[in-house]
Amino acid sequence: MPLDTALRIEENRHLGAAHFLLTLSAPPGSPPLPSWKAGQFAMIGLGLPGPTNDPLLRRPFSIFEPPPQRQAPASSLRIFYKVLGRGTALLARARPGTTVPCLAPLGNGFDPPRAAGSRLLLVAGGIGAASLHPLAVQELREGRSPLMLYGCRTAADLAGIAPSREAGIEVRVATDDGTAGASGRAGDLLDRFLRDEGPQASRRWIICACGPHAMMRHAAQVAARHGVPCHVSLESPMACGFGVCVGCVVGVRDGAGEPLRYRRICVEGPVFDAAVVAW
Amino acid sequence: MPLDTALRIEENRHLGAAHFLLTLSAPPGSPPLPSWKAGQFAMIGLGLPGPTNDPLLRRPFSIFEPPPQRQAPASSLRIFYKVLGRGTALLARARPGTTVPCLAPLGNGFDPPRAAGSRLLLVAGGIGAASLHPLAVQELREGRSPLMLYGCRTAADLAGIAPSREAGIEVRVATDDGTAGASGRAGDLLDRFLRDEGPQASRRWIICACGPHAMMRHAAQVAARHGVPCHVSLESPMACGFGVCVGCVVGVRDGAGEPLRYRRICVEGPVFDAAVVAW
Amino acid sequence: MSAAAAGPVLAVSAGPLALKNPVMTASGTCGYGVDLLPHLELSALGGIVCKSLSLKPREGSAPCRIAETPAGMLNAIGLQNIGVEAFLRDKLPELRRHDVAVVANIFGETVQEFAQLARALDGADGIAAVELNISCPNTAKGGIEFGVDPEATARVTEAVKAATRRPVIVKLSPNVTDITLIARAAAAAGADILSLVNTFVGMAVDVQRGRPILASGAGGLSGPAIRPLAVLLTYRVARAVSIPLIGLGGIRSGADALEFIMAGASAVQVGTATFTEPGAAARIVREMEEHCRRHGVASIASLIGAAHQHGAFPPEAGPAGTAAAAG
Amino acid sequence: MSAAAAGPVLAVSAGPLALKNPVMTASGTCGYGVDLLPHLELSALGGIVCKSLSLKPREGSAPCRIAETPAGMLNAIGLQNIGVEAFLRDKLPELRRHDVAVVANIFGETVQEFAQLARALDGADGIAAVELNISCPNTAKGGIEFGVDPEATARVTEAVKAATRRPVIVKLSPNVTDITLIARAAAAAGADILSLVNTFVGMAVDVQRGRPILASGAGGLSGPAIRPLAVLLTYRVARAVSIPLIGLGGIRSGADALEFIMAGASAVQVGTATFTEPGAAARIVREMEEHCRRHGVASIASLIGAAHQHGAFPPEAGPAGTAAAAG
Ligand SMILES: Cc1cc2nc3c(=O)[nH]c(=O)nc-3n(C[C@H](O)[C@H](O)[C@H](O)COP(=O)(O)OP(=O)(O)OC[C@H]3O[C@@H](n4cnc5c(N)ncnc54)[C@H](O)[C@@H]3O)c2cc1C
Ligand SMILES: Cc1cc2nc3c(=O)[nH]c(=O)nc-3n(C[C@H](O)[C@H](O)[C@H](O)COP(=O)(O)OP(=O)(O)OC[C@H]3O[C@@H](n4cnc5c(N)ncnc54)[C@H](O)[C@@H]3O)c2cc1C
Ligand SMILES: Cc1cc2nc3c(=O)[nH]c(=O)nc-3n(C[C@H](O)[C@H](O)[C@H](O)COP(=O)(O)O)c2cc1C
Ligand SMILES: Cc1cc2nc3c(=O)[nH]c(=O)nc-3n(C[C@H](O)[C@H](O)[C@H](O)COP(=O)(O)O)c2cc1C
Ligand code: FES
Ligand code: FES
Repeated sequence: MPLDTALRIEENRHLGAAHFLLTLSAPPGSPPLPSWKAGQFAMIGLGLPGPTNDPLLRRPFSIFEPPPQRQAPASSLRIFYKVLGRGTALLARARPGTTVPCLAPLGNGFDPPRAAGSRLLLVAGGIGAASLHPLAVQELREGRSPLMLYGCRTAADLAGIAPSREAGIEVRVATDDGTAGASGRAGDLLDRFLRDEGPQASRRWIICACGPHAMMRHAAQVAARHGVPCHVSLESPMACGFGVCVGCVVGVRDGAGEPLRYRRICVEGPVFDAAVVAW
Repeated sequence: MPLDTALRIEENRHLGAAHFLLTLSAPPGSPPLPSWKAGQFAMIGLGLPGPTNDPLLRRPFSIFEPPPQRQAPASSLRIFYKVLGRGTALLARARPGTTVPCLAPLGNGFDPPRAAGSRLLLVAGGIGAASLHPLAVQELREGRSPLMLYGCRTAADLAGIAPSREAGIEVRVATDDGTAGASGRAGDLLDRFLRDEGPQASRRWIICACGPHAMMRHAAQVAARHGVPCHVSLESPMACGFGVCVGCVVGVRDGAGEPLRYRRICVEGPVFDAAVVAW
Repeated sequence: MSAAAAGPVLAVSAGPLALKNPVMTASGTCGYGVDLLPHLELSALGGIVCKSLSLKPREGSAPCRIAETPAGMLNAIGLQNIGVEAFLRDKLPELRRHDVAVVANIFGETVQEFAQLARALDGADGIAAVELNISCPNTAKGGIEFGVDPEATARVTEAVKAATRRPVIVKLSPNVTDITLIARAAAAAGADILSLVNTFVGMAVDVQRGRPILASGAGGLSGPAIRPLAVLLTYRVARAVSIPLIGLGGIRSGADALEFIMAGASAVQVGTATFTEPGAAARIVREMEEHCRRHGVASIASLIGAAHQHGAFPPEAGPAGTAAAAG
Repeated sequence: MSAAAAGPVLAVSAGPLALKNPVMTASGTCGYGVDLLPHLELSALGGIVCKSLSLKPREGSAPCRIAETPAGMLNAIGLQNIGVEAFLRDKLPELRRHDVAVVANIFGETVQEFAQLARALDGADGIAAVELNISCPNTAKGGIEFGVDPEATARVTEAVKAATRRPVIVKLSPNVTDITLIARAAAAAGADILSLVNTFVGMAVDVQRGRPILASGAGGLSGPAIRPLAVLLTYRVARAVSIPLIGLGGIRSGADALEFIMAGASAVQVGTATFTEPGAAARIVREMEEHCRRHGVASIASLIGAAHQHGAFPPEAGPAGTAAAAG
């Protein structure tokens, strides 16, 4: 059950290329944070303290912190974010010691059905790595070896993968401009990888993807072509993040010819089986 | 001519009882501030940096800093403010090193016609002292001895007069609750003072008053009764502060029976001859 | 015993609708009420108004459905809802377990659909009132909104009144030249209560892509931005009709709620504020109570219409007189 | 030579009114133009629109005249102005020294007064166009605002057209059910240009004192809060008439201005933003130029109406269709 609470900023560290790692903690005396799953997210208030109009709405951010082990009560969590517009620019100026409202955990989180021995292939576009990171750490903790394919614009954006590499996650990189790793998009990297894996790919790998919409659509197409299961964590502007505005929907179809249904990304998602999404 | 420029916060010092002394300076490389007169004011932007909606409008504050001597170019000025609502509460959180937009100097300022040998009697209600302070300092500089009568709610509000006392200005105090100085309102203090001065008061003193509207009306009535000239610095919500919205008017009458005219407090004021104000 | 010691009385009655306090959540902003359960005690509220219900489930509009604007937001949800049957079957039983007035909001494309919906709800226990969302197209009149047409407003109101024993709230659209005409038509047709306002129509353009942000092009503006508009409409309607009003539009604090109460509303609804703070409505109740305490107000009902006690402001004259004052 | 090298062309023409760039300051927010001189070069702007002028000087409404609201402000200035004679004698000569299109905004209480004002201005050099503020009471129709009545709007427009050789801009009120009816009436009566919008009527209540903040009770809402409402009205009117439009309402950045251009306006006006930043209009010109440069737009005129190129959004259907999308 999500909790709406004011969290204290412990650190708001600039990692380069507009990427920031934010550490939030429950102030002393306040209840511990409810436990969360990898892939769940938080709605965080930005800008001025107190009810503010600028911006009016909170913003959704994946919980970058891996879920607490053995359901131990957590008193802090991290958010990994990239400055995009006014809200994230304001967040980047927020100073340690101040508080931000935070409603979390929200959404379904990752829960890919696991065939015995299968490995997770995490396809990340830019800051999409933030939602895949805790999943990868969990895999490592459980003794498995996830592989992350990371696509971004240019070498400077490798800031977006630094914390994951530090955590021991294997990452292969593609950049649009070829300044680091392979040249091309994350979806191309995925395609080449699955081709190299050959026909057994569909039993060996489960794909979880998060990034810009076009990247996820591309990844979903590639995965379908190779017959590999694929789960995507979708994004949408969100007004509430907890299901009451019905503003964040995505069209899904339970099968070819089935009627289009709109599902809330904040409740029924953000993680969907790529096969049901009406791209 | 007023200049609209971003000034750097050098210090934002809490003096107690919601009073703050703010020091602003022109960042290195920017043009010096235009010179100002005692009683002129500044429109200062609060809240978030950049165009913000919360609050939308700038707020007017008297320039607390006495005018630079011999028209020397000034590169810094002080504002003395009291936290009243959301805007001033935000200003109180602003940190040194950040900048605020500042349009100044604005308004007419004090320019009381001086009979030879006359002294200034400054009647201040609460934070109204902020606009009278530079006038008093100027008098001291010119070798005269102004007297300030300061009315406030309670002893803690003496924070509002501390900088003026430090500057060597003689201040007599009245508090509503009698916890410091005389018991009663600033207007009562003025009345007693002028009574004690007797019939020669009208040649010896010129009153300049600033404070809540009711206090200034009271001071104006008392002054009129004693035949002492009185100038008041009026307040009003202001949208622009430089004359274009016509939102800040006060009714004036050039004499009994003359038609009511609306004058902009930000341009034709904030200082008016109390005798023309349609209280 | 002094008012301060006993605590101010927050209970109000809006005609036949008795509320333990004046704060309800607005339609379309609290799901079916149960969606708020993780975030607040429903019993802390005067009432909740469920998402607009249609006879059949509706999938609503294509995304993008929302856009943030200065101190507000646009929405084009397209009235996605589970339909009246699923509401009665899956949501109402849970709602009945909470001590809160449940208002069912309904909309149809014809007068008959409105009446059918009212009848479908009439059999069920635990519904305190029915609210009519008349900001929807009337197919019989070429798609013109019911809510901009006094005649259509009256027909819908009458038909629903005849179909239900519950108090009927007619929710007014603000997108009209003279809202008092619609208000009077609804009152004359038997409405027990008027709620106002629904959203103002607006648009935001994505200038990078050169097209409207919302897939539907236009949407409804809500949030603090519209509050001054909604307060004036409440003030005007309060002078035009004698039935009770429920005010809404941009309320996010106790003080905001009191603006509507003083303008003449007997109760308020909280919409967009719940998005930015799930417990907003409960906080607003506490802030209103605190205001009464601080000002020695024994009963909040004594503040209803307080802003009218200061003589006739130009708003009396309707749009003409007031606009003359601006500029 | 590429567009980027030459710099984007900012000049636009709104029918007979040629502007060196699309940005003007709005009536009532820049005094008589000369009041801006300490703050910006008038020649940096496309045009300025002076405070509404009446035949005789007017003192306006009692204070309090303004109130801040979320992302907006209410005003009830009551059209205080120096009168047309003083304008011609004391202000226009100075304005003529600047390379900027000067638009005189006028209002009267009768059709005749509007015509007299237009004639008084017609003799003077240096006036690029006349803008009619029709958000004011028509004494011949019991004080109903001209701007909510298509018939009265047409009469005023015709009368002014007959009285002046200057281009005539009719400034529309947004406080109507269907603004396209008024827009069509003005266009049919000979308006050269429409500007939209004037302020929305609203009210703020001082809950400490239990009365409206403004002495007049109600006032006009302006500022960023109203932008989405004004953009949609511009979008709709652009589909309803073929004469050029000037869009305004809450513009405070180049991107905001482009929303109106893309919704179908040929030029824009900047109002409340000047209060919060005296040089706002000049900054907005620079930001629009920068947008064009970054997006390789050779001429800003090519962006006019761009948001209409994406098929028929529900707004086509008028208030009915759009409101249906909300909620
Ligand atoms: C479930 C979920 C999890 C997320 N997790 C993270 C995270 O861990 N780290 C992180 O940095 N970001 C994350 N995001 C994205 C983040 O919410 C947006 O970057 C943020 O809302 C932008 O706010 P802003 O005010 O800075 O930008 P705005 O001013 O709101 O927008 C700036 C520009 O970006 C566009 N935009 C806004 N939101 C999005 C979006 N979601 N996708 C693409 N374009 C958008 C706008 O249309 C606009 O053009 C997540 C989003 C969702 C839905
Ligand atoms: C020419 C001039 C000079 C001023 N100089 C100073 C100064 O040197 N130091 C200083 O602290 N203040 C000064 N003020 C007052 C200052 O502008 C207000 O205190 C400030 O605008 C309050 O802003 P806020 O956002 O904190 O309060 P708001 O939220 O705007 O208002 C809070 C409450 O105070 C009321 N209020 C707002 N403005 C005023 C006002 N001017 N008078 C009385 N009540 C008001 C509001 O109605 C509201 O109830 C001056 C005002 C003027 C016009
Ligand atoms: C204080 C004030 C005074 C105004 N006076 C006039 C006026 O005299 N004539 C007029 O046509 N419009 C007047 N307006 C309306 C503006 O010109 C403009 O239409 C409106 O404010 C919306 O634009 P904005 O949001 O950019 O301010 C006034 C607006 C304000 C805020
Ligand atoms: C996302 C959203 C969905 C809405 N859905 C409905 C609805 O289904 N039926 C209805 O009558 N009003 C609906 N409304 C309007 C609200 O009930 C309310 O009238 C409006 O938002 C103004 O109040 P607010 O500013 O407090 O949000 C909706 C509003 C929003 C923001
Ligand atoms: S963001 Fe409100 S329902 Fe998903
Ligand atoms: S504040 Fe705008 S004219 Fe004085």
